Amino acid sequence: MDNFDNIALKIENLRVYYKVYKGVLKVLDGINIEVMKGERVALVGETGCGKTTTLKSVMGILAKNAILTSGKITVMGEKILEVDEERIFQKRPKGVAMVFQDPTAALNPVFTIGEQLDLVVRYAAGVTTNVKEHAINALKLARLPDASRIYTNYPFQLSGGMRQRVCIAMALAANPNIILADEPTTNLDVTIQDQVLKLLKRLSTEKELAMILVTHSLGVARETCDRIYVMYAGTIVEYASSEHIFKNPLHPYTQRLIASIPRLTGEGIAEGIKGRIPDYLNPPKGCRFAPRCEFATEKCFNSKPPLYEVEKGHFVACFLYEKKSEVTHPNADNS
Amino acid sequence: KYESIIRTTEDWPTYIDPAVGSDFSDCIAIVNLYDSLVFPNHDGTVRPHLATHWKVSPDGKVWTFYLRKGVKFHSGRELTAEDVVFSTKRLLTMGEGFAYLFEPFIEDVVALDKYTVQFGLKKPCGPFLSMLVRLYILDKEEVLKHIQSGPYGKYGDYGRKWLLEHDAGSGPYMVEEVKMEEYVLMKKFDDWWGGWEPNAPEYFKEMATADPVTIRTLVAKRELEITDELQPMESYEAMAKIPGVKVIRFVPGGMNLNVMMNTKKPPTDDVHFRRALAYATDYETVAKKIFPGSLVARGPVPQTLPGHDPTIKPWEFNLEKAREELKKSKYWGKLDKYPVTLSWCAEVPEEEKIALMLQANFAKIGVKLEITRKPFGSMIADAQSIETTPNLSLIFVAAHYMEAGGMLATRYHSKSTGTWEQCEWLMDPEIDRMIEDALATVDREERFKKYYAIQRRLVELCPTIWLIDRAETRAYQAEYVYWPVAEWVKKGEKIALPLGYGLYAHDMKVFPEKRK
Amino acid sequence: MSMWVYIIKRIIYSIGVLFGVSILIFIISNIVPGDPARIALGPRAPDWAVKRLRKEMNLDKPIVERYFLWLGNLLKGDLGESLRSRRPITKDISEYLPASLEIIALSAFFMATIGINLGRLSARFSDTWLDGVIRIVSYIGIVTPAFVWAILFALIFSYLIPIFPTTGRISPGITPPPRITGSYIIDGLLTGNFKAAFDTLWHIILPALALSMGGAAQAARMTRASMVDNAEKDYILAAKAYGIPYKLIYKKLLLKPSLIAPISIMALDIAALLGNAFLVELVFLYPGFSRYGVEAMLHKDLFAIISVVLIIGVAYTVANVVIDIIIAYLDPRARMGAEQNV
Amino acid sequence: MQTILKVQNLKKYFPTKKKGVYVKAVDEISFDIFEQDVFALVGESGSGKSTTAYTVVGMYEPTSGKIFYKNFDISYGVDKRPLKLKQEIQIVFQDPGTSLNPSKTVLQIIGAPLTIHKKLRGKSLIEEVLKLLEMVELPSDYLYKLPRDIGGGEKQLIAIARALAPQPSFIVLDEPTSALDVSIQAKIIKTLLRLKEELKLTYLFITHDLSLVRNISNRIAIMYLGKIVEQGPTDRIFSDPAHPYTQMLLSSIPVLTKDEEALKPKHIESTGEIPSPVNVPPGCPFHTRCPFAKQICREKEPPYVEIEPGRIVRCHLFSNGTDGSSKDEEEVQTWS
Amino acid sequence: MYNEEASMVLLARAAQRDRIKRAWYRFSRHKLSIVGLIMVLSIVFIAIFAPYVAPYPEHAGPYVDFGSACEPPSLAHPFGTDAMGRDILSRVFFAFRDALLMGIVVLIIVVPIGSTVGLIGGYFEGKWFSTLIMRITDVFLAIPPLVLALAIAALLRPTLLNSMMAVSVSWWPWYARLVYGMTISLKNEPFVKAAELQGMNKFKIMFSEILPNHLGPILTKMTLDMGWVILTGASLSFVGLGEQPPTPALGTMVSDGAKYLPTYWWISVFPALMIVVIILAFNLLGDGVREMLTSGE
Ligand SMILES: Nc1ncnc2c1ncn2[C@@H]1O[C@H](COP(=O)(O)OP(=O)(O)OP(=O)(O)O)[C@@H](O)[C@H]1O
Ligand SMILES: Nc1ncnc2c1ncn2[C@@H]1O[C@H](COP(=O)(O)OP(=O)(O)OP(=O)(O)O)[C@@H](O)[C@H]1O
Ligand SMILES: [Mg+2]
Ligand SMILES: [Mg+2]
Repeated sequence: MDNFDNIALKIENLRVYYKVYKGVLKVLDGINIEVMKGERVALVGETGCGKTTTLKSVMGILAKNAILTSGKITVMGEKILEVDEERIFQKRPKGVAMVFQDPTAALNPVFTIGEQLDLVVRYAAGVTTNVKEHAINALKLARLPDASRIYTNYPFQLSGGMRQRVCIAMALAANPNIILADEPTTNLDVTIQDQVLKLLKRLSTEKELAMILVTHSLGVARETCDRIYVMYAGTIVEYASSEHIFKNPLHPYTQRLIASIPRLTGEGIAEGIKGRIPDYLNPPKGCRFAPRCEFATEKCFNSKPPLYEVEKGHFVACFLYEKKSEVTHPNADNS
Repeated sequence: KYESIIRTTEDWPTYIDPAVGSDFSDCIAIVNLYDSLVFPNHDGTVRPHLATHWKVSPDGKVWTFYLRKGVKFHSGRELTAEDVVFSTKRLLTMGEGFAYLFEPFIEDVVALDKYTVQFGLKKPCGPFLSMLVRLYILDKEEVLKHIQSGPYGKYGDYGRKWLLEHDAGSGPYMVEEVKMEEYVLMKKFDDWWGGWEPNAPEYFKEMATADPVTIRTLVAKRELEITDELQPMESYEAMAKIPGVKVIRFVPGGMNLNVMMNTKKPPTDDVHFRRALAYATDYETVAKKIFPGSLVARGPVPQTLPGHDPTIKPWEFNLEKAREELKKSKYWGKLDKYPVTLSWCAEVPEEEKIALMLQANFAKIGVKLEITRKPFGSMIADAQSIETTPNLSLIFVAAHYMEAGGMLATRYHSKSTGTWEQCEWLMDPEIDRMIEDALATVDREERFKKYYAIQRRLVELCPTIWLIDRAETRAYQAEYVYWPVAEWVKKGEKIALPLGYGLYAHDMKVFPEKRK
Repeated sequence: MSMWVYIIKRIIYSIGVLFGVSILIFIISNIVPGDPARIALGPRAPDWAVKRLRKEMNLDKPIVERYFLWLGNLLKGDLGESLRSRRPITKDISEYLPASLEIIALSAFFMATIGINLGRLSARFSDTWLDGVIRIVSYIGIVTPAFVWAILFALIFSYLIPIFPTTGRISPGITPPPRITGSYIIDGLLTGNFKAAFDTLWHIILPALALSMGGAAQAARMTRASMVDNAEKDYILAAKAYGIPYKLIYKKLLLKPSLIAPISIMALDIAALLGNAFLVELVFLYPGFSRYGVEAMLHKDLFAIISVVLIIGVAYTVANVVIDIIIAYLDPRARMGAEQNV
Repeated sequence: MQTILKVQNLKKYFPTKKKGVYVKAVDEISFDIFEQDVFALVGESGSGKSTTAYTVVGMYEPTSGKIFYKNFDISYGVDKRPLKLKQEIQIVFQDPGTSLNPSKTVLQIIGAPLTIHKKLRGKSLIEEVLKLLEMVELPSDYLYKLPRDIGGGEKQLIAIARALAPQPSFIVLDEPTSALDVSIQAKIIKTLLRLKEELKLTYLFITHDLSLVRNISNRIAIMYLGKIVEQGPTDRIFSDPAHPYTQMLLSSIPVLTKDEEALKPKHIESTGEIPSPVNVPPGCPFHTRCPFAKQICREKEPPYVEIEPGRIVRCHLFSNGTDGSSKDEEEVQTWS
Repeated sequence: MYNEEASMVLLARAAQRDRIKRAWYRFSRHKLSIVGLIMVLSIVFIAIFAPYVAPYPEHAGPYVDFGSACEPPSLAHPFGTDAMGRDILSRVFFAFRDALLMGIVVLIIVVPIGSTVGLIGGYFEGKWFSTLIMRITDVFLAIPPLVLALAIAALLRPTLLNSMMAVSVSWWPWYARLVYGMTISLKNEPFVKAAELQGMNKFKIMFSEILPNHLGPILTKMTLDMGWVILTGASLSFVGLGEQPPTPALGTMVSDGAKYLPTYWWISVFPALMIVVIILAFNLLGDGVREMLTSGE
């Protein structure tokens, strides 16, 4: 694919399990994601498919019961995670900031915005002089009106949209190259969501920030990002540029998902997808979507489909496209 | 500064006002702070004190006392007949404390001159001298200075509030500090009229008692010279092992332990039933094991008290006889319908052993005993009516003055029903008459004969199981404290001292240099 | 500002509750059998003296009238006279209460320092052996009644290894400082009598420790629980992701929001000590308020009982207000919430 | 077409801690719902949609104004409504997690209205519940499950089954799918539309998802800060949004295709924050965010203007600068 | 039809079994909960069969033997003997009876009363009678349970029944407040609103819709409280307000034995340890119950 130097973030074969009392939830099943410098990538999928887990793995803040079984993550050419047989190498990525899904939960309720921002400026950006100025600048960058007042406010004194922008400001204050935004607009109203998304888009363009935008809304993904990864039950089932995905969705899951979304054009609503997402305790051996897939063959139940490049830059993990394309090994472009 | 000190413990509260206090702990303080006209000897007789001599009219109704001259109050004023009159009237008007001793007798009191005071009695009173030990003389002017508003007319509160924490006495010690619930600290009164011997304690401190562990620790640390008498036996045994500490036991003649039987409440309203219980009581165990050193009681009056009938025959522990008596009672055959209730006093933990022992023994003759542990306050409340008075009450009673008559009157005269001192509700007109008659007899010998008759009659009626004449057990620092009581015990002398006089600090000595 | 309005409202409301408490306890203590006047005067006092005292105590009046008479006196600062000590109850209380407050203040200190630090340690090293040890220790702390601790401490630290005094408030040889506040420690420090202050402190260490064990253990567990809970919150994850040092996170960012629950509970625990400390005070023969209260109850000391219960009610009220203030300090939502919502 | 529900000048204010200050959750709104309609109430969070719904079903008593159900005055709380009415009007709540009693089995949950309204017990109750489960396409072994063992979408289906149980004719659906994934939403919407046809139901459908509304409703009312700013037939509103707020909403919808993109009004961008309903700005409540705001918008409340038949807008842009306050009421009268 | 019905019953049973199994799983996840359960069961067992398991059952009744007083722990008397020569172990076993009885009776009185008050107060919040009963509750809450119990017990006669009454009087408000708080937070939940809108009667809503959801916290509080009620009972008997001798009570045994410290330490230390054991047992059980009811899958 593209030049190695241009890769901001690369996630390879990431497997994350959670240990719970019933057993082990095999959540992430070999995720591969690549983000170029300055590129905006969307990670789309329904609730519980593992989007947040993916981002947390990058940040090194997985829950205590998480088990990393394989994977390698590189940020700006620097290896920050590698799992091999004996040990897990992990370190905090530099220049990566994360914006959490719920802005209310992501802000410490008992400290002022200023106190929290200052810490970020000090420790994440490493700035020790004019800390407050930096912090206020970040707030201004995030288009918060009256930044110096907000600096002294507590989170609960702000509206949801403002809080989300504060979170963005905090991410900016860390001087990142990469922003991981985890459903940053789910809790916001439509018109406010629009504002926040436009802000993110503008910032990433202006500051050449690479960005992973996690969302469950394909619409949001399309309007904000260059490329889209579609995730289903801990696997990437398809990825391509935004245009391609909607013009030519390949994976049966992607197709059904897109069909489920009500359109402004008003052509009615499709049936949805029958069945349920798989149980992570005993996920299907083969393709995780197979039990719900109308095209599933025996093969689908037995082996995992690799990613097929059907068009240039359009990959899909489905045996339906076995013939139509050459197999791309997940790690092929690593060398 | 505090080196020369005697510290002792006793149950709180301690009222140091002689017109209010009358308990053991009150008396300990009062006898040291105040003087009385006559003073008790340890054989039960009295000797001149503030009064150098006295006269009694032939009908026994007029008593004239001649006061010692030059006696000084702690304020420096001289004690005169006026003060005696004032103190007597104050006591009688307030009606608390020892007033009950004098109220039935004293008609009026007048100062004939500065040093002569005369009591006019309503009726002759044989043991008047013994009683007078309990008439303590206050400094009239000092009291009047500290009067606050109160119910006693021009005397306001009669100085009562002030006297809770101060004294107005002439006794060998004076109040230094009163700390509620904690202690009364007294300092030697150097100008005391009786003079001082060397090594008399500079300070005397009466402290509130504590749990046994604490007491033991205090003794071990030499922070307590004489313990109270309320500790469990095991505790005394442990203290006896501390070097330099001695445990002494003596029967002070003033106190006996009774199982008072409510004679108006079934089933103890039946004399045979009562006798059965008296036979089912193991006196020896109480005297030997539970209150070691005590004497098995011989009738209603403690044996060491003047006026006790030495010929009287006590009950014995005999279950056979108990069953026989039980058969004679009207409750025979329906015993299970009449459980017997017993209250014992929570403040005296040893009583529980007696209660449990009675329970075990009564069970052997088929009587079911239900025992209740009660704070003394509740027992007092219960004693106020026949209904609330339990069948049996386990109570110590102390003589208020050193003669059988006092004990008999407070224990068995109808007038004392409704108080904890008579949970028997005997209300026997004959006994009442006999007691009144004896008390009015001025001649000592004649009076004592009448006492004997009453005691014999009481044994017949069996209103009470007289358990023991109680030995007082105290541990003290024999190494550096001289304590007359301990000396008498050593010599095997009989001790009949009114409450409190055993701890008369004036006669003690302390050698701080020997304390280690 | 609005926070103070809120607190004042709380206080006014609490006064209402205290009225209720006084009525409740007045009724309870007045309908019981036994004549307090008779108990007070002793058995041998003549009837006329008892009657006079009944009259003095207004016992001859109907209960409603008695209540209002009592209330009137209360408003004048007169709690009545104790039947046992024969003194004005205000005077008794002014002696016992400071003594108790000294102990309680020290236990509060122990509770807070031991409890919160153990909890913090436990959370910081959660699921390690240290956490396990602290867990077990705090369990034992919680389930062991204070009087059992008291007996054990007395046995060990003043009997077997006599390093602490057994009983009382101050050593016999030491003159207590002149009364200013009633607290020997404070008065001692104020008047330069450091010896007395130190000796008093020495006396209250064991009882205060015994009293604080349960609360400290409870606080440790609650602190741990809320810290472990909050450690999974996004804002802590974010702080970790931003590379803020763990030490700072645990000491500041995580601790502050986690203290609200343990501190509220602790404040109530501490207020409860005023009433519940009697067994410990009994063991250490400490002239405390709680013991005074129990003695009053056992001796049916009418007005003393009412006063004691009322003061404990006041302590509760104060504790609640203090909780509000502390929480307002810790939690800006409570501090400024009212302004914001309107 | 028969009017099944008529709301007239409905007001619902909630008192705040401060005396005399109210949350004007619903402020003088009027609309009609016709039989077998899907009437959509759209607006952002806090605009008063749920309050309207709750007042209609009787959870709140109106502060003022009237509600008629089939010409029957029901402008009062649930306590004063006859049992029959409680059977006729049902509601499905937004959050499937909280609308089912966590300690009851599905049988008990769906069975409750049946025992109350139909006095069913025992076997007949079970049969009826099974029938309802079938209606929402859930298997019969759900009967004894507890809500916590059931996924979100299925919970909502159970809530729908409960609403259907007493055979109502009017159902209020308060954001029934906003907590769910799109694929599940599709299924539930399908079911709802099918049932509407089968059982001849009328829906008051509350949502903030305009794309969804586009596909299911025939009439829409758009709320902003307690007021209806625009209402009319669905097609018309989408093809030609009149009120600036409607335009802003439409332009904020993230869409999937170019075709949809084309439907979005381009000339308006979302700015500013939604004010709190306690401090409703004077004049037109939207003026703080409106790109077309004029002086009058800051001073005077705009009147209701019927710009087309059945299409009402509350905006000065359409009132031709006339004084709104008096006309305001007239408009409502004539319209209703 | 018959078959269908039968299969329904089976279904229901299976569902029930599944629920119990899962609850047990969650409960047993922590070994300490099981330890607690075993301890509680042993205590209950010992209490019930005290006359058979106690080595000297007669020592719990009217019995004295001053000859063998204060014997240190030995094989014959594992906990030693007291000042009356009675076997302490036997007396401890019998003391479990009153302790449990105290706990159970108090909770049986307190929980329904407290819950009902709390339910009414919470559900009708804002109505005058709700305000009234909750204010009354506040009044009781302003006094710590031990103090209130002590005041009442001191004023009544010292019997087990009276001390149970005294503890109950001071304990119900805590349940009232717990249930009140929970009811307030639940009463606006959509599922309650749904029941109201269906026209369910208020009584039924309170007791059958709302109350079952409180059972978890109530049950947890009950198991935890069991220990504290017993402790309060012990504290009352410590100051002599409670069951009367010779019936053994743990508190009395500790306070009486304290006099013999440190020489005859076993007289008070073993009963004190037993108090700790009981509270520990119920706390461990309570934690397990809480775990079972609150933790997710
Ligand atoms: N700490 C944990 N322990 C056990 N399971 C977990 C844990 N964290 C997440 N999971 C499970 O892992 C799966 C993926 O979770 P994740 O939060 O990554 O999903 P998501 O795609 O972000 O979903 P959403 O859209 O709801 O945020 C879910 O089934 C979730 O229940
Ligand atoms: N019971 C109540 N007491 C006080 N204020 C209330 C109450 N219910 C609603 N409100 C307020 O009224 C306003 C409208 O609320 P409502 O729930 O009707 O909005 P909504 O449009 O349904 O919002 P959402 O999309 O978030 O559900 C909000 O500001 C809300 O805070
Ligand atoms: Mg997520
Ligand atoms: Mg709503």
